[in-house]
Amino acid sequence: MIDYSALDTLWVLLAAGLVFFMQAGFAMVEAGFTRAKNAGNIIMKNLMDFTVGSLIYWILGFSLMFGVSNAGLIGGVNFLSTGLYEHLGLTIPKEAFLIFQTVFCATAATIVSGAMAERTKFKSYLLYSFVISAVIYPIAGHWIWGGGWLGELGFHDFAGSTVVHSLGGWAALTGAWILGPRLGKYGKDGSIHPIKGHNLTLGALGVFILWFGWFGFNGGSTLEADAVSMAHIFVTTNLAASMGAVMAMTISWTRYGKPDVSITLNGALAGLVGITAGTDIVSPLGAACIGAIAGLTVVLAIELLDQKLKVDDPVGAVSVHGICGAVGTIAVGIFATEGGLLYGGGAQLLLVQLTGVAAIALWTFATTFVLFKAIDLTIGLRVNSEEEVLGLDLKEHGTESYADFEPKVLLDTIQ
Amino acid sequence: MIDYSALDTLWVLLAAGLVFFMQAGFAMVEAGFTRAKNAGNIIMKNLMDFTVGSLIYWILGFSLMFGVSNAGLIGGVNFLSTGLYEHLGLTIPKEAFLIFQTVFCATAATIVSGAMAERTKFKSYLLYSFVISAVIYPIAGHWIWGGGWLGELGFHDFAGSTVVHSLGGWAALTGAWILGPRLGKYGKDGSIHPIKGHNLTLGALGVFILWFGWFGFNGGSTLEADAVSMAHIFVTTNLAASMGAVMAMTISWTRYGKPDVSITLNGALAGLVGITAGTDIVSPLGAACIGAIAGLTVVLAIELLDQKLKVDDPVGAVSVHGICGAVGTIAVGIFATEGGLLYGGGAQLLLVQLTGVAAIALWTFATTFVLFKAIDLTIGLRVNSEEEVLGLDLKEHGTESYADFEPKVLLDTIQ
Amino acid sequence: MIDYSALDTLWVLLAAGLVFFMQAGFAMVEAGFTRAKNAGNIIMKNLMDFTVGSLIYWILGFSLMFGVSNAGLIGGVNFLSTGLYEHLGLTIPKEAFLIFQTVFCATAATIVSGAMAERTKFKSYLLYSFVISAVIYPIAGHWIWGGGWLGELGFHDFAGSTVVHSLGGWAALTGAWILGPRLGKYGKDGSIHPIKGHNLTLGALGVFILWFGWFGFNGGSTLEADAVSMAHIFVTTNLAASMGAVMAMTISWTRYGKPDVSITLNGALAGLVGITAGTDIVSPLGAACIGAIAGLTVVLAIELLDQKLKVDDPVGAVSVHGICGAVGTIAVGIFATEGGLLYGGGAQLLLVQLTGVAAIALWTFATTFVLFKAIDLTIGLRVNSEEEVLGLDLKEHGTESYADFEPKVLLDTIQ
Amino acid sequence: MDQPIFKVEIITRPGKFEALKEALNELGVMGMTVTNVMGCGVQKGQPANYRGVPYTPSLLPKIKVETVISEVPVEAVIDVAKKVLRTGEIGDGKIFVYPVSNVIRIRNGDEGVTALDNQP
Amino acid sequence: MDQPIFKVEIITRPGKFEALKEALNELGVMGMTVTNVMGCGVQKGQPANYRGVPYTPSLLPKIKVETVISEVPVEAVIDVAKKVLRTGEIGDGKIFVYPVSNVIRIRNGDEGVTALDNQP
Amino acid sequence: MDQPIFKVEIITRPGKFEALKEALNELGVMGMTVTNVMGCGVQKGQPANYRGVPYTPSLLPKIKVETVISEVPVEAVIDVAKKVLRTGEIGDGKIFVYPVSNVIRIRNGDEGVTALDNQP
Ligand SMILES: Nc1ncnc2c1ncn2[C@@H]1O[C@H](COP(=O)(O)OP(=O)(O)O)[C@@H](O)[C@H]1O
Ligand SMILES: Nc1ncnc2c1ncn2[C@@H]1O[C@H](COP(=O)(O)OP(=O)(O)O)[C@@H](O)[C@H]1O
Ligand SMILES: Nc1ncnc2c1ncn2[C@@H]1O[C@H](COP(=O)(O)OP(=O)(O)O)[C@@H](O)[C@H]1O
Repeated sequence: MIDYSALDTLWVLLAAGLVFFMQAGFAMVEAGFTRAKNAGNIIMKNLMDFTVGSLIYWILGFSLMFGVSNAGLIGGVNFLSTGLYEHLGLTIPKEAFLIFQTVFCATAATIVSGAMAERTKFKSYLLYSFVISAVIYPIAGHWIWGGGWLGELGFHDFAGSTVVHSLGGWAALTGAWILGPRLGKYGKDGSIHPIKGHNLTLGALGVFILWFGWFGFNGGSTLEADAVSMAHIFVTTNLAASMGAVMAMTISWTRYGKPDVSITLNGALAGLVGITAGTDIVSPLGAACIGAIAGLTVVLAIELLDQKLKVDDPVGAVSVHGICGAVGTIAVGIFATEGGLLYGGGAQLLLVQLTGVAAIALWTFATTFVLFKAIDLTIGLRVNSEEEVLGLDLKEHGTESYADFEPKVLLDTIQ
Repeated sequence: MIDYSALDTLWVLLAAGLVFFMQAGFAMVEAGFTRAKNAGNIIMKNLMDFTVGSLIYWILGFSLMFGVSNAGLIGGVNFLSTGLYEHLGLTIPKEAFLIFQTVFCATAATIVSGAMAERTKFKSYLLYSFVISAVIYPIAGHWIWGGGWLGELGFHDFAGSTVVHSLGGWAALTGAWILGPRLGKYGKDGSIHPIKGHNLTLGALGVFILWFGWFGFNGGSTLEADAVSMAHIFVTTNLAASMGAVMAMTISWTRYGKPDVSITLNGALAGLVGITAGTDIVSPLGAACIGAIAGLTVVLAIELLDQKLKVDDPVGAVSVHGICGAVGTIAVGIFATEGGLLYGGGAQLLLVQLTGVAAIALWTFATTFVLFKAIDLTIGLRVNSEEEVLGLDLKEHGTESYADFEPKVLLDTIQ
Repeated sequence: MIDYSALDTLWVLLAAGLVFFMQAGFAMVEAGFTRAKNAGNIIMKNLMDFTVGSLIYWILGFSLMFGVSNAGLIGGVNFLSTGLYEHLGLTIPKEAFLIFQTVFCATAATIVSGAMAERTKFKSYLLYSFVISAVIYPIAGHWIWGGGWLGELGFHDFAGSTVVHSLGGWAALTGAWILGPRLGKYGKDGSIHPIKGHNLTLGALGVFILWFGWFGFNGGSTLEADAVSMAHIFVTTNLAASMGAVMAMTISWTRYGKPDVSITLNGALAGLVGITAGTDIVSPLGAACIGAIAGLTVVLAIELLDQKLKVDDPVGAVSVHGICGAVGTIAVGIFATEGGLLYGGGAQLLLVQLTGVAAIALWTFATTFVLFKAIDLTIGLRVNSEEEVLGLDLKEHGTESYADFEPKVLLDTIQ
Repeated sequence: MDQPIFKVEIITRPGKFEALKEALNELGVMGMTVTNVMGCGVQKGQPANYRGVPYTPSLLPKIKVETVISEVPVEAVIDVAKKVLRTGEIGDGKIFVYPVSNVIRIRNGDEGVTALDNQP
Repeated sequence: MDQPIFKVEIITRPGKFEALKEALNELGVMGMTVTNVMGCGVQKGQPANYRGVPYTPSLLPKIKVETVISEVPVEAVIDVAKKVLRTGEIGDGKIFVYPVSNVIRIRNGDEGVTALDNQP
Repeated sequence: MDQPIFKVEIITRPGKFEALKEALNELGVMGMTVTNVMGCGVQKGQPANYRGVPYTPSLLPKIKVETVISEVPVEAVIDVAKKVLRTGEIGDGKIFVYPVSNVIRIRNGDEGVTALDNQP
């Protein structure tokens, strides 16, 4: 116990605090990009997936992820995280590692709420959230970070483009697809009716909070206060996010005639998600390239999902986290200064990266498909149409989020 | 001077920054849970109790709290905090300790504004705020943390469940009770008319900010960057808050038929307040239990106050800070792994904890009763009914907080 | 590389994170203090000046500021910040220094957006933002912090009252003056029609965020985790801000009959801007005095600009950053405990401070005048009146920020 | 449709609606529609101050309560409104009475006076 | 101005406007004005709960659609509205018909029935 | 109540109210009530774009200014409104004139034309 580095511990704990704060960012982005009549429900979902997730990850998930590996597939069960976990060889106390991993788990879980917003039963969301934090995320996490087979293969996902963001994004895709679109989103004639977010300033605040927290998300994943690598991570994280925003703005300007605010905000997040896998091993220039790719990808992905596939994802979670997480992870195989294609490393790393992305996608689609279908067939996944029209705040929670303001009733409840 | 630990200092300062940021959390929670027509006033009260408190605590309060003790009752006066304070035996510079204590003092002071919201004269609030930061809090603080009699007794209040939160909560109770309820809250026939908060998303953001800041509040109270204890505190703080939210949600769901958003948010805060006293010396499981107790307590306390005692506390400050602060402090006597009842430590610690809670409650009720009564009899504590109906923003500050939005006039001004 | 201090690096990086977060503060203050119909545009401007600035500062600006000095006037060009920069003699990695300087640059750039709010073409703002981050700020920064002539002279601007805030403020003044007032602000008969901000709670949140971030802004400028100086800076920063708010409240109360919320918020910021230059070398009492001076100055400056000079600065950026930045820098010559007039240091330092303030003012007025005029004559600086009346959100970005709320149409679009 | 139908439109201070509604309910008037409006008349806005700049708002917030009646006499409604809303101060508001040509209940197609009968 | 002009005022559930508008457009009614209102009638608010305290809202959100017509017969508009808006449940709302004395188009000064013609 | 009373209802672009009010005040019309409304008519919403999806809003924000008059002739009000509000562009709006049966001032019980006299 005497050997822990106080400095490393302090950094990991501060980073955990920053990642915790990202929950506020998610809540604000998701609330801001959806309708006022469901804002309380979004808040509640974000709050509860964090709290339920914190508890169940402590009780069970942590051990499945970091317990001694069984054949590289799953960690050994140990309730209440009471084991010693000496095999991890940490320089920080186990509890510091636990809290840091807890907030990561909660991040993966919370991504889904935005994509399934405005029509999911609260009860069912709670159940989903319990299962993903207890089992689905920890097992995938074990594969990559817990001593599992993907980590062994050399898969590089430094702070979780794949294990956190893609996993969350694919779960979001499965959920949004099984749920179906919000009432009124797609006309019978194939027309698309946009449903606007109710609070762009709040959404933007959420993006700034997420970006702020991301310095902890990426930086803390060093698990030690190493001067050079921390500094490098801050720089690459910031450049990729900046480039993501610039790119998304440019593309939206070109394609839709005006620089779109919410898409540009998505672009910054896309850059952040994209750089997360390789933030430690790509150069600043590589980071800017990855940011640009993510910023471009996110706009096209949103279009594809919303307009072609007609999967209704109100906040763009699938595109930002799922698709850009995958793209960013793959990009490591190209831009890694050691082993990357562009740096003469050949296709070896790239193939491993592709394998990891595919494996996690498969795992997530399979497990969440079963999960959501099971929920749908038992307690039901979706509220009824009266509840949806009047809003989840009123029907699911008996509240209204903005009691003193006159709503634009006309627009608010068009079916 | 050469001996200060830069690492310890950095941690305490960062923690002070986090606790400062809790002011934003309080402002958002309190503004969000009250009406739009008083939002500017709430902001102003939060801003001014921090600024006035910062100044007077520096000028006087710090010395009353940490000056050389006079019989364990009060510290020796020393203006502008210019003394050496070597008797404290700090490993960090005095100024680091001063700023950390300043933000704690401001936390105690600001709790009151929520309970007295929407009807208190601004001038009178300023006066209250001055006195609590100059005298009432520092003296109580001296008893516990400044070398006073409660500390000597072995009273354990690690980061201030009692000295900060309960004290703030009891002052809030005295204030709200002397002020009387908001116009229209209670009908002549005993009926209760709910007065809804105007901005639930902002309120939720405030809760997330508070939780984020609480890692500094509890963690920084170590006053040193000790790896093991910092990590332990992060874990227990997070588990108690999570459990508080889960419990409050469950109870509200059971009692009122739906999972209530604002009560669940209160539950998270209740868990945080509850764990503050024992965060360093209860186990993670103990923390979860304390969180659960706080989450249950807060719902019942809100009901009791609002529906039985008819004390109108718009944001639930008395229940969250006063009652859950007391409950959490007492729980230390039960759950402390050394000395707690459940760990075979007997009733000794429990009795000391009860004594401390009672002493601070008495002190606070007595002093704030005199204070608020004196204000009431001189400059008056409450605005007149026209001011209350039209809103404090308009009448006290000549402003409106949301000039571009159409208010729901009907609901806004029902008496 | 082996010699970097991990602790120093951690502190500088955390401080950079805090300063980054100030962008959220600026965005919220500026959005909150202007009209709902332009909120998305403000967000977009804040986001893009940060992202564009981050990129161009990395590509070019950093080298102009910190490259080997050419005659004390400008640093040697070096693209993509790839040089070694060993002449800086840093104890932290270059990349840590780069990210810290990047967020400072972005702060200077973003100040302008508030003053030019609600009427500037987005495209033109982007262009301005590019140039200030690429050239104007880096060169001024070189003079003071990069080994340039002002630094050599002994000019003391610890964390940038002048180089960041005044520079931003003077650019804001030039911009607001060339642009002209918002439609309807000043009647033909010389009357003044106030145009209210749309979201005071958001504005207040922004101020709290800025204050929180300022601990990093001032504290991190030590560039090392020195216990005594960090602690001292936290204390002086906090006292000046507190005093600024108290003073501005008092003055507004006296002059306008009621304690004005938005002016008091400006007062806190004025205190922060004012103390930034001397935070390390004035005593706590000196800091309180500087805060008081700034709090008084800001109210009078806002009046002067708005009512006498009729320069329309919706958020008070010129007064807060420009004027209080200058005043705070000059105050160093008076209050510095070593070299200050009041401490028997004579007028020497004071004269140097005056020189520095004047030099930066001249530089900024000259360069931004040319810049804004050039933009005006080519792509145009101001939107047309239809765009201004309907709002930049709609016309520049094709969005509305609060789609679910009924606007007060009447007030919103009065010309 | 032999009985004439009228719309009584009451423009008054916000915050008075609950009292008015109760009084009208007692009279048997159960249906009404309320709108937020801004008005100017004899009453003027009070001079105020924004960031140091004095100004006087030209419109004041009011509520407009509309009720269409037939069996209850217009005078009775007016009397009740006057009783409940009068403070004697400027700004109490005005009542306008309009002729109505017809009333239809959408739910069941009732027309005329029957459509105003509020028994479900 | 030989042809009588009427205002048809439809008070109904929010969320029904798009359907109503389309149906009226088909009938040739192109101009209409919509307002958010709060109403009470047969339909009562549903009991709810705020922080544990039960209460019943006394007003419900509704929309008011006003259309001034002359050539299109009032009955046709009423029939269409009944068809589109009727659910048979309490709260479907009411239609009020008022006489109109005159109509003017500001843009070109057209008066009376011509002013209602919506060809630009 | 020998003199007929009319309500003139002006639906026009937001942002025009101040000018209209001043012009009406000059004419001696002091009382008016303003409401936010959404309207459709000849003018259509402009095609826009939300997150890449094109759409056209079907309603446009307008203001409704109502003034009840008697001594001031309806024509004078109409003329003033036309003068102040006409841009010649589609969307200038419409004026509707309605008969009013009675007016009551709540403050003192004045009825009919006297109730419209805005001397306190
Ligand atoms: N001639 C009018 N036409 C339309 N609305 C009016 C008229 N006169 C008054 N009002 C409305 O009635 C409200 C109250 O009228 P006001 O004259 O101020 O009060 P009082 O009648 O009590 O003196 C006004 O704010 C306005 O909304
Ligand atoms: N007499 C009336 N005068 C004015 N508005 C009325 C009247 N009766 C009903 N309304 C309006 O019509 C709405 C629907 O009426 P309601 O009686 O609840 O439904 P229904 O007619 O379908 O039973 C009410 O909320 C109210 O706004
Ligand atoms: N027949 C009508 N009934 C009710 N309101 C109408 C009618 N025609 C127009 N309006 C209102 O007047 C507004 C302006 O009318 P519009 O026809 O667009 O302009 P213009 O008359 O200048 O061509 C519409 O948005 C609508 O609110």
